Order: sequence, then C-alpha cells, then structure tokens
Amino acid sequence: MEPVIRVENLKKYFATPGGALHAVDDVTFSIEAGKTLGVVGESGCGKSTLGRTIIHLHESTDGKIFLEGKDITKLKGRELRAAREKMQIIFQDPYSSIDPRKTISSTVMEPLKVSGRYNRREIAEKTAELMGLVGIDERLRLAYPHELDGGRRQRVGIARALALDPKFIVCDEPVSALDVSIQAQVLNLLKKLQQDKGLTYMFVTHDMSVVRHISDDICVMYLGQVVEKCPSKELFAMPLHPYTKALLSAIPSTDIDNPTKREILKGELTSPINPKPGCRFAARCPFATEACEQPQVQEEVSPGHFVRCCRIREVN
Amino acid sequence: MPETKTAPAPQQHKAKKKSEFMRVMRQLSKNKLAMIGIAVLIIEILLAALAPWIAPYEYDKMDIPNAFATPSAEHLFGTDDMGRDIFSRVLYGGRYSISTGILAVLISTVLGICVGSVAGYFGGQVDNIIMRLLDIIQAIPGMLLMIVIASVLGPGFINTVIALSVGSIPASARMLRAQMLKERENEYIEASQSINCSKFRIIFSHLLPNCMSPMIVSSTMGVAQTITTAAGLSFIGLGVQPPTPEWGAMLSAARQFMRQAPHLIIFPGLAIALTVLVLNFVGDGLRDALDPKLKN
Amino acid sequence: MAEKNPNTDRPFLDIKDLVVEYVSDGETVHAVNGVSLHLERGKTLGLVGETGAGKTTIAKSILRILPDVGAKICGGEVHLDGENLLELPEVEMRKIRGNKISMIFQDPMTALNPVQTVGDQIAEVVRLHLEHGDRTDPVERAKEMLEIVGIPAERFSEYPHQFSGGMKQRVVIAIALACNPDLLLADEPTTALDVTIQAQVLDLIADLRNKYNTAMLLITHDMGVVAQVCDDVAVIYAGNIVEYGTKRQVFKHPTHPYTIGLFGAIPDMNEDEEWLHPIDGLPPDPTNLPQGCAFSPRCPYATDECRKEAIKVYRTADGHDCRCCRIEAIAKKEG
Amino acid sequence: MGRYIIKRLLWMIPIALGVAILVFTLMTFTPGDPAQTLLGATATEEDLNAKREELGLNDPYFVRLFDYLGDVFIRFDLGNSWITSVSIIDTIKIRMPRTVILTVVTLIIAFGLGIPLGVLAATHQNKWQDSVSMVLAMIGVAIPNFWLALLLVVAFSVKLRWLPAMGIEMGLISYILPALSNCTGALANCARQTRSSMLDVIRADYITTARSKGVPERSVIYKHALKNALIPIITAAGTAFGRLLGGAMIIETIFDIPGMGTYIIGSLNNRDYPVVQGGTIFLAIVFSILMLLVDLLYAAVDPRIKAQYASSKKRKKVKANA
Repeated sequence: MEPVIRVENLKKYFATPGGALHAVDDVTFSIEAGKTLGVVGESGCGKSTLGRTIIHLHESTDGKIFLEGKDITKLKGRELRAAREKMQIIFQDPYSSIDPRKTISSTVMEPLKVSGRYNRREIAEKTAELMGLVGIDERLRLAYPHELDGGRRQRVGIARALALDPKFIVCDEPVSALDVSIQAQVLNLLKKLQQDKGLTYMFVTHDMSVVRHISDDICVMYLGQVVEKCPSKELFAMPLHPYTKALLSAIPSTDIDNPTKREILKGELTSPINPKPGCRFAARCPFATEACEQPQVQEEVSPGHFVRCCRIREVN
Repeated sequence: MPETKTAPAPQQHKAKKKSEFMRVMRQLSKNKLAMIGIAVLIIEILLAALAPWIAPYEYDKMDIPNAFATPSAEHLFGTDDMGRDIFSRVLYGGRYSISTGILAVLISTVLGICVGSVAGYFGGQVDNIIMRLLDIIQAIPGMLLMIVIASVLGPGFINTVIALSVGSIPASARMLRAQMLKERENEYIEASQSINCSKFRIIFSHLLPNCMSPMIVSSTMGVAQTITTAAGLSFIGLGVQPPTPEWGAMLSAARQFMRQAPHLIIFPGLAIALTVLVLNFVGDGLRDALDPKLKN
Repeated sequence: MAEKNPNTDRPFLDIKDLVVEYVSDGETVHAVNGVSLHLERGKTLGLVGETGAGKTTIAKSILRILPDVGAKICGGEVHLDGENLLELPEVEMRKIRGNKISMIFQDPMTALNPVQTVGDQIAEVVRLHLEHGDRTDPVERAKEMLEIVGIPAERFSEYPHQFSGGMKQRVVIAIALACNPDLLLADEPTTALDVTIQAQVLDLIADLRNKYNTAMLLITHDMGVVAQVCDDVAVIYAGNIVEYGTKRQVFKHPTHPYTIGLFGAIPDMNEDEEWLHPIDGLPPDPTNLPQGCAFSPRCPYATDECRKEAIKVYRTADGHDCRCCRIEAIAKKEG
Repeated sequence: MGRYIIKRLLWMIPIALGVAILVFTLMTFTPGDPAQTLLGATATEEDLNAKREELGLNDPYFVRLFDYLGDVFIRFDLGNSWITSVSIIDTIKIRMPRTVILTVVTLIIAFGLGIPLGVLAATHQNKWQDSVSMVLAMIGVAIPNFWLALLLVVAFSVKLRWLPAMGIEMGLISYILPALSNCTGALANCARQTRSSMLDVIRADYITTARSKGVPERSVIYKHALKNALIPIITAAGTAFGRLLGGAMIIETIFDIPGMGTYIIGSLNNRDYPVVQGGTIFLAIVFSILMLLVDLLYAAVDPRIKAQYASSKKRKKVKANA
C-alpha cells in the first residue's frame, strides 16, 4: 500500500547573515497509514522545521514530498489548499498557537468556514462534534483562550487540526509545555483519536519517554540529518549510532535500583550554518576517525533499521 | 475552583461575545484617574457641543468699553481686548480644538492602518518602497512638516486637519507595521496558514484585531498631542484664524496684551492643558486595561 | 531520615510551617501553606511538584528574595545552622545571599545580565563577600571558577549572548559556587536544557557538591532527575508537602494518591503500555483552595472525610510522611 | 561596525533627495505668486514678469526641479534668499548653533530630571512617590509649551524681572526660559518611559540573580537595572530630539531667538521658498545624523546590538539548490 507521507532527500536551508543554515538536510522516510513516526533530537536539530516543511509552512529547498503517492512538493494555489486539508499540525505552545481574540468555537470552526464547503448549520454541528471529540465542555464555546489552562488550549488546537478530517498530522512537541499529569491526558487523547480515525502522525519531541510511548518508528535527528531510523522498540533495545547511544544514556531513569551507566557527551551542538561535509556528529563523537570527515551515507543495517555512520561496525 | 472532576467552567463563559469589551471596561472602571478623565471629557464635549445654548454671550459680541475686564460673576473668565466674553469664547473654542484633534487622528489612524496593512499584505518590495517613503517623510521633524503643509494649504479648519493628519500618518503606519511584525511571530499565524486561511483573512481577521490595542492607546494619546499641535499652529498664525475662537488663536491674539491682562492667556491655555491632561488619563487607563500581561 | 547535627539540636537547614501568600488584584494567592523541611550538610533534598505548586516560592523565601510587591511570608521559621533567617536584618541577610546560600535558576537565557560580561558577574559575587583581610583577587577567582565549570578563562570578558544555553547555565553555576556556599538552591537547573547537556550539567553540579560538601535543595518536576541526584524527596501539591521520605521510600512505596498518580502519568521507559494513567482534572486555583485535602477533587480515593478539614501528616515507623487520611484504604487497593 | 556607519551615511543621500523633491514640490504648488509678494501690491505686470523670469518661475516644473537638485546635490549650494539675497548656507551657519544650543539645553534639563524621576517612581511602585511623579509627568505632557512660555515670561521677565524675555543678548542665560518652556513634554515622556522600562527590567530574572548574589539594593537598581532599562530610554531621547526641534520652531518665535525656526517660519510667511527648502533639507540631514547617533548609542549600551551591527556586513543571499 502507498504510504500516507513519503519524503525523499528533503532539504530546507535558511539564509542567515553567516551563510546557509542547513535546518533539514537530505531527509528520507515514509509513514504508513495509521502509524506514528517519532522524530527526536535536541533543540536546533531541525525536527520542527522538518514537520513544517512537509506541510508547506516552509518552502522546501530541494527534495520531494509525496502525499498518498502524489508529488506535492511544488503545488501552488488551489491544489496546495486541497493538499493542506489532508495535512494538519498541532503546535507546541498552547499560548501562542491560538488567536487570543477569538472565542474557542470560532477558532475551532475557522477551518470549516475557510473551506467553503459547509453551510452555517453544518458548521455549528461539526464544531460541537469536534469539541466533544477532544473533550472540551460545550459551555466553553464562547470562552476566550486566556480563560483556559494549557491542557484545554492544547485540546482546542487539536480540534482545529481535526476539523477538515486530515489524513496526516504533524504533532510538534504537543505536550512539552504541559505538566506531567495533563501531558498524560493529552497523549491518551491523541492516541485514541488515532485509533478511531486512522490518523497518521509525525510526532516531533525531545522527550524520549514520550516518543517511546507513542511511536511505531523513530527517527533520530542531529543537525538537520537523520542519523538513525528504526522501529521504536529496536531503537531502545539496540541503538546503533553513537549519538543515539549517548542520547539514550543521558536520560535520567526513574528506576533507582538500576541507575543507567551514563556516557556523557563532550561539547555542544556545532553550528548548522555551512556545516562541513562529513559526519555532523564527529566533533563530539568518541569514536570519530578521519573516515568520518567524508560525507556519510545512510545504510540499512538490518531490515527497517537505517543508520548514517561509517564506523557502525567498529562501534558496536 | 473545581467542584467536580470533569472540566469545571467558570461562570463568565456563559457571557456573550461582548465579554472582551466588557472586560476592558471593567478594568478601566477600576482606574480612578481614567474615570475622572472620561467624566471631564464628556462634560467638555457636552459644553462645546451645546455652546450656542449654554454660552452667556455670543462669542463675537464686542463690548469695547468693557475691554480687559477681570474675571467676575458677569464675565467668568473676564473679557478680552474687544470686550468679548472669554468664557463664551473658550466654550466655542472647544468645538474647534476637540474636533480638530479627533478628526485629524481618525484620518491619520485610518490611513496609517491602510498603509501599514498594504505594506504587510504585499510584503517584499512593496513593503520596502512604502517604508522608504515613510523614512523620507519622517526625516523632517514632525512639527516642521506640519508647519510647511499648513502654510502651503493656507489657513482654515479643514486645511489644519489635513496638515495635522498627513503629518501623523507615517508614525501610525509604522507603529501598526511594527506591531504586525511582532504579532506575526506567534504560532497562531502559522496555524491559520495551515488551515488554508488566505493572506487577506490572516491580516484582517487575525493580525489587525490583535494589533488594535496599542493603536487605540496611541490614538487616544494622539488626540491629546494633536490638540496641542493644532493650537500651536494657530498660535503662529497658520491654523484657524482669529476672530474664530480657537484656543491657540486666542492665545496668539492675547499675546500682545499679556503684560497688562494676563487673564487673557491663562484661560485658553488652561482649557488646552485640561483637555490634554484628561485625554492622557484615559489613554493611560486604556493602556493598562488592554495590557495582555494583566489578563487572567 | 538523616542524623542530626551534633552541634545544635536542629538540622542544618530546618524549615518550619512556612506560609507565603501573594496578593494580586485583591485576591490572595495561597502559594505555600505550612511547609516543613529539613536538610543536612552534604545531602540533597528533591522538591517535586507541578507548575504553580509553590516550589520556587519556597526557595525564594529561604533567600528572602520574593518580589517586594504583593508577596508576603506570613509565618514559619527558616533556620540555617541554628539561625532563623526570617528574623535577620536585611544587612545580615545580604551577607548570606550568594555566600552561605546561593541559587541556580531555571532559565539560563534570562538569568544573566545581558549588558555585563560573564566574568564581571562572577567576580561581583566574590567581591561582595570578601572578608576583611581576605586577599583573594575577585578577577582571578572568577577565572578559576570559569575553568572549574569547564569554560576557558579567556572567555572572561565575553557577554552572555555569546554563550549557548548550556554554557550560560555553567556560568550561573559558577556564580552560585564562587563563594563555596553551604546550601545550594537549584531551581529546575536543567529544565531548559537539552538532555545531553542536562547530563553534563547534572554531573558538574554533583562533582562540585561532593568536593565542597554542599547541601542542595533541588527543585524539579522530573522524576528521573530526582532518582539520579537526590537522597530525600518531598512531593508538593498546592503549596503543601503531601509526601516526604527517602528516595527509596517514595519511589518504591509511593503512598499519597498524588504521588501514585504522578508515577502513573509518566510513560514508562522499560514497559510497554497502551494507555497512560493521567490524573483527572486540573490543579486547584491557588486563590481558592478546596476545603480539606487540596487534592481531594482529583483523588479517586477521596471520601467526605477528606473534604472536611485540613489533613494531618501520617508518619510510618521508618519516618515516611504522608498527608493523607486514607492511607490504609489506598494501600489495600494498590496492593 | 564601520561598514554599518558608512551604509547608514550613504542611505542619507536618497533620504535627502526625497526630502528635497518633496519640499520643492510642495513649495511649487503653493497657491500665491511669490513675485507679487516680493514686489508688493503696487508692482506692475511688467515688473512681476521680470521678477518671475529672474527667479526662474516661468520654467516648467521639472526643469526647475532638476536645476534645484543639481544646485543642492552637485554644487552643494542651497542658493540665496529671494528677499535678502544672502547665501542660505551662510545664514544657516550663523543660525543653526542657536537652535542647537536651545535643543541641547532642553534635552539636558529633560533627561537630567526625567530619568531620576522615573527611577524614583519605579522603585516606589504604587507608593506616593510614584503617584506624585506620574501626576507631575501627566501635567508636564499636558501643558502646551507655547503657553508655558507666555506664563514664564509674565512671571520671570515681566513681574520678577529676573530673566530676559527676548533675544539672545545675554548668552546662555537667554536660553533658560525658552529651554524651560520647551522641556516639559520631553521631561514627562522621559520620566514615564524610564518608569515603565525600569518596571519591566526589575522583574527580569537577572535582577533576581543579582539579589540572590547579595548585591545591595542600590546597586541592583543603579548598576544592574538602569543600564538595561536605558535602551528604550535612548529611543525616547531620539524621538524627543525630533519633537524638541519642532517645538523649538514655535518657542523661537515667542522668545525672538534668531535660530532656524524663526528663519523658516519667517520665510514661509514671505514666500521665500529657497530658504524654506534649504532649511528643511538641512534639518532633515541633521535629524538623520542624530538618529544614527542614537542607534550607535544603543550599540554602546547593549553588546547584543553591537554584535548585530558588526555581523550585518556579512549578509548575503543563499541560493536554493546550494
């Protein structure tokens, strides 16, 4: 079956005073219907930009994006609008992602209005239905965002994203701004919606425990590139790329009997502006050699497990 | 707050859509200075509007023998060099000063919003060209620009209003644009793009309403500023001309007598100062009431 | 839990019934409602809770740096080394801040003065607390501190905007540790940082603490960080400590329904589960706390008894505190 | 940094050109016949025509515009006054310093008093010091400067006879009353700006950091907070300078100070267009230079802005498909 989203060699560069910022560099993956791809990485690794580029909030620099098999990379105008209805996004910050001067219901119904396909009665019905779906009390219809807590605002954002019955949703750190107890409510909601509506998610986050919980497959990004991609379980059981290993070992475990043996990485992210051609992680990598200064290729180590590292055999 | 485990909803959510406006008014009503300001302003506007019925004398009724009379029960503010009643003239003067201020600011704000939105809508080169043109206009100190325009157009009420509003368009356009740039950083703008809102809809349905608070505040302050400037123009003989009882013009005419009869300059000046003062009270109150940081 | 300081009969840091309120817009925010804590030299106490639970307010009350407008310490005692800090005159308190007690803040992006060089900011705290006759050169000490936290001393005269987030937090740590404090208040020191940088910073703090035998109050919402760093744990909800014990007691036998809920809400790294177990509802409005137990509206075990009056602290034989009157029923259900 | 300054200076050329075209056009289309004004009502049609020819008024608009722009931007000559035939640049050389003295004295009074007043209000937020300062500031904004000028003249020159009411014969002392009457608005705005930006800064995290270090309250305010609060205050100073220059126009006419204001306003009344054009272009350039100085002052206060200026030279476009 055709995957819902397929991305080939996608690149997104931004012009900055210092040169080209390689936010997303040569990313390739696909997501099957009803599945969730987790995208993890530290701030500045390009994970949010990747999501936004796929749904055309940023124009891609190079590469191709396919939605249900159709190339949508260069779409404009009406065709782009039609494609966008199938791809939505849920944002990180529940405070800035809804218009503070609109009531909750008008935020939720705006996509319906803009689409021009529904009459007034249908819009009202669908809006009520959506609000019920994400668990916002009917009484909050005319409330303003500032009267709501972060968790409820995030539900409003979810309802807005669902309004046009999308196939694919980019969840851009949807729970990072929420407290643990609320975070669990929203994660359960997202999972329930996926099951009920057969949604396909790209779940962007920096929280490894969240991504493990929600994803089928996981991409680990470092400075714009995917360094490792494989099924979720495999990643946690058998990480292969040195960065993935370091990342996983850095997570403080709540298990006090088995404290993780931590490998602490030296240094910090190098600049994504005009990066050198070799492995971007080499500067911090304990296993780096001269071979790492050559451009790295993505290799399928075992079925479905991709790694971008030339020393993978020596490392493991 | 939560009386039950399921989503508790505070009472005011049942309120109608007006609640934003009501909230601002509630905030404003807590501010004593602002309330005083609004009260005085309403009284002033009423006095000015009803001047023909309230004023004890015609504003141009001369009474030469009674010239330079000091304030008394008969002439509250005294009389001027022609024996005209200064109280009546100040009342009539309010009509010109207040309406000049409001009209000029209304025009410049509306045009400023248009220019700013056009720049924001088209972006890129159009935005660039508009901003560079505004740079040129703003390179001339504001007062000088208004003096030159007023002198080109010649004296008169309408011409003064035009001179004042043209002079303030760049500032208000620039302010709107800066506000829009700031507001555009918010994720809800990206959200609107993702649900296919047109550029037009994003600007007029999302950006503009969110940029209005500072515009309202600055317009209120702008009316105050403009009233002073208008009086200044009349004062140097470029605005409304004597014998029309405009406050600045009255001051200008009274200047040569200020050594003998200081009351001629005191009352028109006080009228300007009071109006500007209360407008600032209201503006400050609005700023606080509209401040998103105070929400919640 | 920990042995008492032999010199005095009090623990090194001893907070008793601290109550802090804010007044804003005519409403009183009950931020901290009778918190008692104690901490010995060289130990670490983790203070865990969600946004708005009052964690930061407690730390700021210890240092007495709550905002002047509206905030008020309404009661309680804060004893450090036998001295009640809340009764000290401001001049004396100033000598303690940055010297005996120092603080690390959550957001390194905003915690440094943008128009002062990082070196000056470190040297300033050294200079302020020079004892009479002390010949330490503040600039030299600042350079030394930079090296200690892993920043080359050459960067002394650079400004904060030239540093990355992790580096800034290192500078903040250098400021906090420049005078070898006895007590370190760390307010979510790694929340704003990436996980690999968080590991670096936690390690750095742990190293330096061991070296100087500093006591630390670690404020966090991250159970993993607590598990890594702390000796004792206090769980705080709506300005009240609901559970207090050693790390082992709290992690292995969470007793308060809120603590149990908190653990249930975190996705488990080692087990697969289809659904998480969120806590229902929302944290209470601190201007209008529910009667009795503040957690009762969200608590699956709550009965009428819970909603009547303030709940007492129940202590098990091994000194594990829990502010809940339904402990037994819960223990039975949870097995 | 140097590149930035040069770029800004170069940018002033199109600005000045734009101002020149704007003012020239305004003057050209002003109703009324300058020849008539210059020669008086009794002049014959022949005299008028000769005068128009002499002033070049009979040429088409574009010819005159380009002649004028050539004079100004290539020969650096603002021309001569139609009435006195004196070189405009020479007159500006004499008159500009007086306007500058007036504006600078005003600015010093306004900011010298306004900043401390604002700090006082901010550090005593919601106490009586705050209310008093802010009510004073409101009154300061509200008082029209030309009215205050009249009142001050009545009080200090007419009644008390302490200070001169007119002219500049007494040196700096002559500028006291004009500066006092011109300063209220700027002073009040400065105090309000200082207060609000201090209040913002005082709530910032790094102020808490400073307190937690044991920094005494006085240096928290004056060392840590004020320097950060200065940035918006500098903006206010830039705007204030423009307003003060404008305000000086009217104040000069009241106190009879032979500066740029009286020069331009007098020439407007006499239809002496070259003076109005030259004076306005000159003031616009001065104003632009001042704005540049304000921007440089930012860089001096805030290292972040300095870094921004320094890096802007590296700006270049990045091609897609790189």
